[in-house]
Amino acid sequence: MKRYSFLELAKNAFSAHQNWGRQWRAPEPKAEYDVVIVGAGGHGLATAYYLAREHGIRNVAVIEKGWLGGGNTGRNTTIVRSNYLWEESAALYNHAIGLWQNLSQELNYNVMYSARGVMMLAHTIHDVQVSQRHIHANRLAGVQNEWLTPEQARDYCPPLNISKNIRYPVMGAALQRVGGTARHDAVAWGYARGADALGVDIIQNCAVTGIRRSQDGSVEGVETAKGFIKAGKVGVVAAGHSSVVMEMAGVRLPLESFPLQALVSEPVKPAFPCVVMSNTIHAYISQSDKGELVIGAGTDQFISYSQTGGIHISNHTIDAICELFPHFRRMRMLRNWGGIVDTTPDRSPILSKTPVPGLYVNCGWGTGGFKATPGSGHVFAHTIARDEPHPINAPFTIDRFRTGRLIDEAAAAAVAH
Amino acid sequence: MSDLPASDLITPDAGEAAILGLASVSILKAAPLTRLSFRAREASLKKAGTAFGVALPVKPLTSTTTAKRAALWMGPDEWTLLAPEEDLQAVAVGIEGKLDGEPHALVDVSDRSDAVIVTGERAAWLLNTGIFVDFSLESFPVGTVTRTLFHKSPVMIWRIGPEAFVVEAWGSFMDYVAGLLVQCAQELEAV
Amino acid sequence: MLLIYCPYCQIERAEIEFRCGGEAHIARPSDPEKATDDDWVEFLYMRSNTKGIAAERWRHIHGCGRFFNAVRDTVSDEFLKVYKTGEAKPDLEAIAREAGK
Amino acid sequence: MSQPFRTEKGGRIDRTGELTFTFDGEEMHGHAGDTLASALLANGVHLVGRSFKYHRPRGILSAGSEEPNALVGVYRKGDQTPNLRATQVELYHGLQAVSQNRFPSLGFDVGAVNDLLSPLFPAGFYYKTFMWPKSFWDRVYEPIIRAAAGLGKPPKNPDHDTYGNLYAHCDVLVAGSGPSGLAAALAAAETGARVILCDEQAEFGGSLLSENSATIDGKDPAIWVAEIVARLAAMDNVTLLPRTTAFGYFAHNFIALAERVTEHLSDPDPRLPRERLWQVRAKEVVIAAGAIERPMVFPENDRPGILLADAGRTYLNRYGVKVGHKVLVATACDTAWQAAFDLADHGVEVVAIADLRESPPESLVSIAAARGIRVEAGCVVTGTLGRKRVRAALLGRMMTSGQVAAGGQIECDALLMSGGWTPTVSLFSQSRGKVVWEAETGAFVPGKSVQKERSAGAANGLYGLQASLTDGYAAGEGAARAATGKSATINHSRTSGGEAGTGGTLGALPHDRNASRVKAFVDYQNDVTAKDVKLAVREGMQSIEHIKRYTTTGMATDQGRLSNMNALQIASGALEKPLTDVGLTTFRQPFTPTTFGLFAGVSRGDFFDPVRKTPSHDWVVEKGGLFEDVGQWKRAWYFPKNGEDMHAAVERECRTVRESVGLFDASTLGKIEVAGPDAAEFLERMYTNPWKKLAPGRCRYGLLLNDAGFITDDGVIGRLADDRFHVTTTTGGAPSVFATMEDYLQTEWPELDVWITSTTDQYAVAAIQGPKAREVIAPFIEGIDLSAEALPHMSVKEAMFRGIPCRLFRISFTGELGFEINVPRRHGKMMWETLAGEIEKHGGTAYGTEAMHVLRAEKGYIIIGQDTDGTVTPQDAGMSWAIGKNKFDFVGKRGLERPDLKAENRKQLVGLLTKDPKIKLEEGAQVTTLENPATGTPADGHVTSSYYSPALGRTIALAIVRNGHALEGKTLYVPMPEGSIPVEVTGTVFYDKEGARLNV
Repeated sequence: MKRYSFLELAKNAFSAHQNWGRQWRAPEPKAEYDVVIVGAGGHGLATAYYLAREHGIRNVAVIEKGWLGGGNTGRNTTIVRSNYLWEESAALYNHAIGLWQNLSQELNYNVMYSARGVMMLAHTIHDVQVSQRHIHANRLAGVQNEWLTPEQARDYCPPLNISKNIRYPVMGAALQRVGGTARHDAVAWGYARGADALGVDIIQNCAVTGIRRSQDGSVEGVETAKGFIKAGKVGVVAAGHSSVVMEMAGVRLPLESFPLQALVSEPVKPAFPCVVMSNTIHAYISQSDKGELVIGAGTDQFISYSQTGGIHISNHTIDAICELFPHFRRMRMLRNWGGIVDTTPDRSPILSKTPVPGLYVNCGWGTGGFKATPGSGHVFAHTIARDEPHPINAPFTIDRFRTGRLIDEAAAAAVAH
Repeated sequence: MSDLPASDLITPDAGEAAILGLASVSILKAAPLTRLSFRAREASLKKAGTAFGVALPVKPLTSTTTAKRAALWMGPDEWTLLAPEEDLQAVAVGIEGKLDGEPHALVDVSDRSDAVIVTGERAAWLLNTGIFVDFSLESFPVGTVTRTLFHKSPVMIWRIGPEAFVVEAWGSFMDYVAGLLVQCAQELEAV
Repeated sequence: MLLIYCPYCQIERAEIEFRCGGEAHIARPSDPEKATDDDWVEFLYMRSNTKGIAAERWRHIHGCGRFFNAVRDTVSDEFLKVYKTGEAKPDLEAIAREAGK
Repeated sequence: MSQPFRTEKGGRIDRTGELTFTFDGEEMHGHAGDTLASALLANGVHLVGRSFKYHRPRGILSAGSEEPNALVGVYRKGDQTPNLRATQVELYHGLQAVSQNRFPSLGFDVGAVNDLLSPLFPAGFYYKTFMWPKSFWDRVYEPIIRAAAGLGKPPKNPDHDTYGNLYAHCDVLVAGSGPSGLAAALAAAETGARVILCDEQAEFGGSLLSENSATIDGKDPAIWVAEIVARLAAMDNVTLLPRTTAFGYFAHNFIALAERVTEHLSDPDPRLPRERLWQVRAKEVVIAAGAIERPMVFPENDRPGILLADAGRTYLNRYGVKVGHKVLVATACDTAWQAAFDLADHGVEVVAIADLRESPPESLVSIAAARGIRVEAGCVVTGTLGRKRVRAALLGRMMTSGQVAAGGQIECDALLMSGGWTPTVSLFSQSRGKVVWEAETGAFVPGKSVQKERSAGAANGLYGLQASLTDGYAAGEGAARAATGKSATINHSRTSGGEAGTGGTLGALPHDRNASRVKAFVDYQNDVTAKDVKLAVREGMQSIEHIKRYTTTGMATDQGRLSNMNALQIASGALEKPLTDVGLTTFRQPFTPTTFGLFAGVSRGDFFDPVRKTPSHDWVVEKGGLFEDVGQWKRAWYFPKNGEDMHAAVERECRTVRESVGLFDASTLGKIEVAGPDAAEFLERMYTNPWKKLAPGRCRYGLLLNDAGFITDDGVIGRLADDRFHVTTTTGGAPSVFATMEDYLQTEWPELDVWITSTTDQYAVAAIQGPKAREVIAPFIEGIDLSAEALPHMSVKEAMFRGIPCRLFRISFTGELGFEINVPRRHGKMMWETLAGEIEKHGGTAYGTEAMHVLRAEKGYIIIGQDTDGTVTPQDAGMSWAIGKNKFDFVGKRGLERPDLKAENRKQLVGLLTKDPKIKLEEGAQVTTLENPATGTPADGHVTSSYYSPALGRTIALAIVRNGHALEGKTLYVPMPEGSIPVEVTGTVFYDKEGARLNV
């Protein structure tokens, strides 16, 4: 792999950039691999990268139905944070934060991880209680998170309207300074380039059509548009399509796939310094390096694989954004798109072995998978390589839904009184 | 108010000033009313209608009225029964007596909702600023009644004339509904 | 915003009047004593999450208030059939064939 | 003369008066009917902005909404809007516009240094550098990149304008009012179908407004337009919406339109909304969005003064503006020739027509000859000169080898170009339709319809006036028939002239320049060149989506309408794959950038979400009480008196309740009337508790779980009669409890003869709590005996309150003697004021939710959502007593039997007392067994409620603690940044453990 640097860029300028090599190959699949990863999104590519790099398993293929990074990796609002409530979650996302810090250098690819801070607003007394609980729990777990008064929140994010006269005034905020954003495409491309350089075959435009199991029930390989590919271990990292792929192996999952929308404004000069989220009035927003306000909307209420959503969902998000940032009301939406988010009942992911020997699944990230990309790939690679979970992902089993040992990030925000 | 149907039931609240009074649309607060939610299975409908004084409609989204009674179809086993304010006890006792022993539920919801009367040539337009229902007379003839949403508030709409609608909302939502109707009508005054 | 036919109101209305109730025909085990943990997780959480033709529950919450079932193609979001609660689960494969899916 | 490039006559502008406007502070003049772009051009201004990345000077390119360069900021009465297309901004008197993305000025922009350094900034350069030192990315590099990026400046002040909304239904929606759109609208309208016709422009007519070389029914096209529009306007079944963009095509034929209501007015009535969102459900849609012209990709194709040929013609014919005095027309197709002819006819010197084709049609060549226009066939533009305005073009001769030979330089002050036409398939694509490649015209055209829509005219790949009209009539008739079953016969207009042209080119044009030195732009706004696209392919980007994301081509504000086809062709060449194998990007809504305010609509301030108030609201305001938001409700929070702070007010309220009496508004609690013969059976199945043996007139606390076994709600339930219960729920939980009950009732137990009715808003509820509660209510209650014997704790009776029927509950959420009176809502105010007056006599007080929380915590009563969080079982909460032991089933029963819910070591609700009675724990603080746990030690629980208790004269807390029930009397710790706080685990009831105060 030719290393990237400013010097290299300058050198190539003299040759009119004619000599840059491919960032990854376009190989034909081999007949057999040690591990096949289904899905070349950020998580799948990261899994392949860490399999090769940390576990020396280089005979790996990543099979992708479309183009790499084209699913939720390329459609999300790129927020990175780890201030989750339960210690299991905080450990997982914080593991990712640790990897984010050095990811550009590790991959020699600028993923533009920008720790500009993620601020989560509280609008009611109940919100304040929930935020404080997160902050205390995070402190004990070693996860950075702090409380801001409304004035401190406004100082951190000057466009924020902290007037007491709005419908749901801002009563404070939880700020995670190491939270921020990263460039989503670069994450997929950086991992793809890194994995490819370590010998991983990334096979795009090749749908998996079946998972073949042997007499004893264990995995033998995958049927694909390009024929059967043998592999003793198969890791499914198919996001919104996880249920569809796992059904090929007869494994049922507690998942529902919903359309999730996001949108960007036209680009403007720097107007927004951080990431702001409000769970109560349903909005999150940041500004990209290009100048677009990047806004996450909600999910539609029904299962859909259409990758589009209803306008009432974005209306609802934009009215919240305009209420919190009233001078953005005259700005304009440039582009609105949808992804398919696979959602579990407890809003925590599944990173687990399955009842089928040799079959592993990484799914259920709901609306929040991007932030976990490096950590998820890292522990999932461990799970596949050792056939046992890394301590960090050990709680994220499928079986927790049977036993009731949920990691319920949704319930923790429940409101009533 | 000349285009209101001849019904003593829905009348503007005499003590209240008009909420809105434009040439093209006006909004008046309706006077209090007896409202009963009636739930029962099909077998009991006839009796209930007899006791109430007007047959309960079985065709979806329709209403039946007499001068002092109205029965509004709300769902396949749900009707809202309207009567003058002072008839609450009489109506309740009448129906309960007639249906003694037959499964049903009769609940006084007279005070759950407030109603306004929206009339005028732009009445349907005004409702469409917040309601996603086709109010053309072909799709929504006089007498049609439905629950729906007005912006973010549940409402009930009952068309009592070609250009006259009763808009009901739960009491705690009425400030929102009436306030928004007035705000949305503002542009009709613009030059 | 979908357009949904309510079989009770017998009219099409905008999706905002409705709440989706998830996959249809998942019966709650009638005898809790006899239900195993596996039965219960199936009832509570396990979902087909079908890509294609699927039956789901809707409630006309801001209309007549009734629950009903609908068959929808989750790829195109097209509704192929709507029926009342209590009616048997239709033959989804036949519906798919008929719709040319 | 103030408008040196204005023609003598012609155009659709109103020459009777002048409008004054400013651009970058300079005063200029134009006419009504102008756009800002046409007015600027009339004043000879081409340079209007700087490009995104290289800050190159840029001029007006187009005359439509696809404009990539002429993005300006417009100021109006303190409101500022960035990034408006000058081609869409209608001129009004006093318009103030500024250019963007330049510093310090448009003429001299320091950012232009980027252009010189551009060899260092190829596509994707930022992925390859800015990584060292590590800490520099967000501190140094990123801020510099961010400051350089972006287009206009964001608005600085809150928006003063309002935005409207209208839901509409129609049989046929026609988007676009060019020849095919007008024909479709007319054909559909004549059947009686309800038709909505919208067009993004101020005037209907589309291309017909600048067409002067053809006639329709022997008339000037613009006159024909006026007649058709007048006919449509006279029909009741037609809604005409000019200045209205169909920007989104959603599922089930839902179309979103953006109507610009006041933006074109100099001084709009403030009661008018600035814009209106139309949310339309159309039975059928006709997409008549036309086609747009494609730029040619040659070196330096971006200089001010270089425009699309059809734009040049539009400015001339529609706006009476000449784009220059010496114009070069470069083309690969026939249509641009007409622009040259029209210009020549207005006395503009057309220096040459350079046609890429070896043999352009003879008919055109002879017309050019007749006008004395030099024609260069087989000729390509290989570069341009001039910085802020084009001053000359380099021509090249196409050789049979495919090479290009230098063909000299030609002076010009404007260059019109045409690479051919691209049908506007954005809406079709949004409708989820797939386009198909039509080799004959070299364009993607709409394929099979997925929704109920049809494209017509140029949007359908059909060119030529007659063809467009015919297609439009057919589309309109077909749509009306499909929507309504009705049809009508109308006369179809006949055209003369306006035939479809031939020709067109895709991709980068060949040239004889040093490829590494020149820039030929594909995406103007994002500064993407042909080289960038090739570089992306070289680096392994194979999918068009990768190329788009890597180079950002097609990601500008026109969503690639101008650039996609050229980029695709260049990628196709580089990949050595057919164009159709490279893939297509998807068009997203909105079609053109759409104001956020439009989406937000009326949802602002108090209308952001309904503000639900109780009948005591005005009284609370009057008394200076504060409110808290609980769900949509405003609940009285506390009532400070005489400058009290919250702590003092709450302490006083609590003391007063315990010592004499307090008045509390409980109206917001959810209320559900459960009625029918199976009412008790239904509650038996819903709630954990047994109900069948509860006597009428008595109440019981009910606990509601979900089927997973976790607590979701609670409330007191009173039995009014054998077949009637009055159920209360939490305030926030009311809607979901009702929905859950309906779900089980309708879908699991439809055989039960029971119905539920929400009565939350039917009753206003006043809670009177405290030793003197009975004395307070006694004067007003008629018809029942209030004594402890006749009305014990946990009972309910129907009574009269000052002549009004009420439901009187004897219940308590404070641990004191308490009553809750339910009266019909309209009497709530009277009840509240009566009682508020009465408690004064007894030294009582009104109290709010904060005091209520303290009082209930002293008694260990839980608050759902605060002391529980969706992971707590009844056993965890110490409420096993609430579970009916002999019940066959209830919601949650089986869930509770699951392994983890029965496991040891669950977290359980306990009381905590700090060793130091003055320290109040923070709610949410963690609880540990270790005094100084190392970072990363899992917590053993957390504090759920924590208050200063006036009754105990010390602080108290509730907490969820692992194995808490077994730890009573043990010491635990609450680690805080300042140090660990030791606490003792206690029971959850702190005050009046025997409950003596309740039963008086």
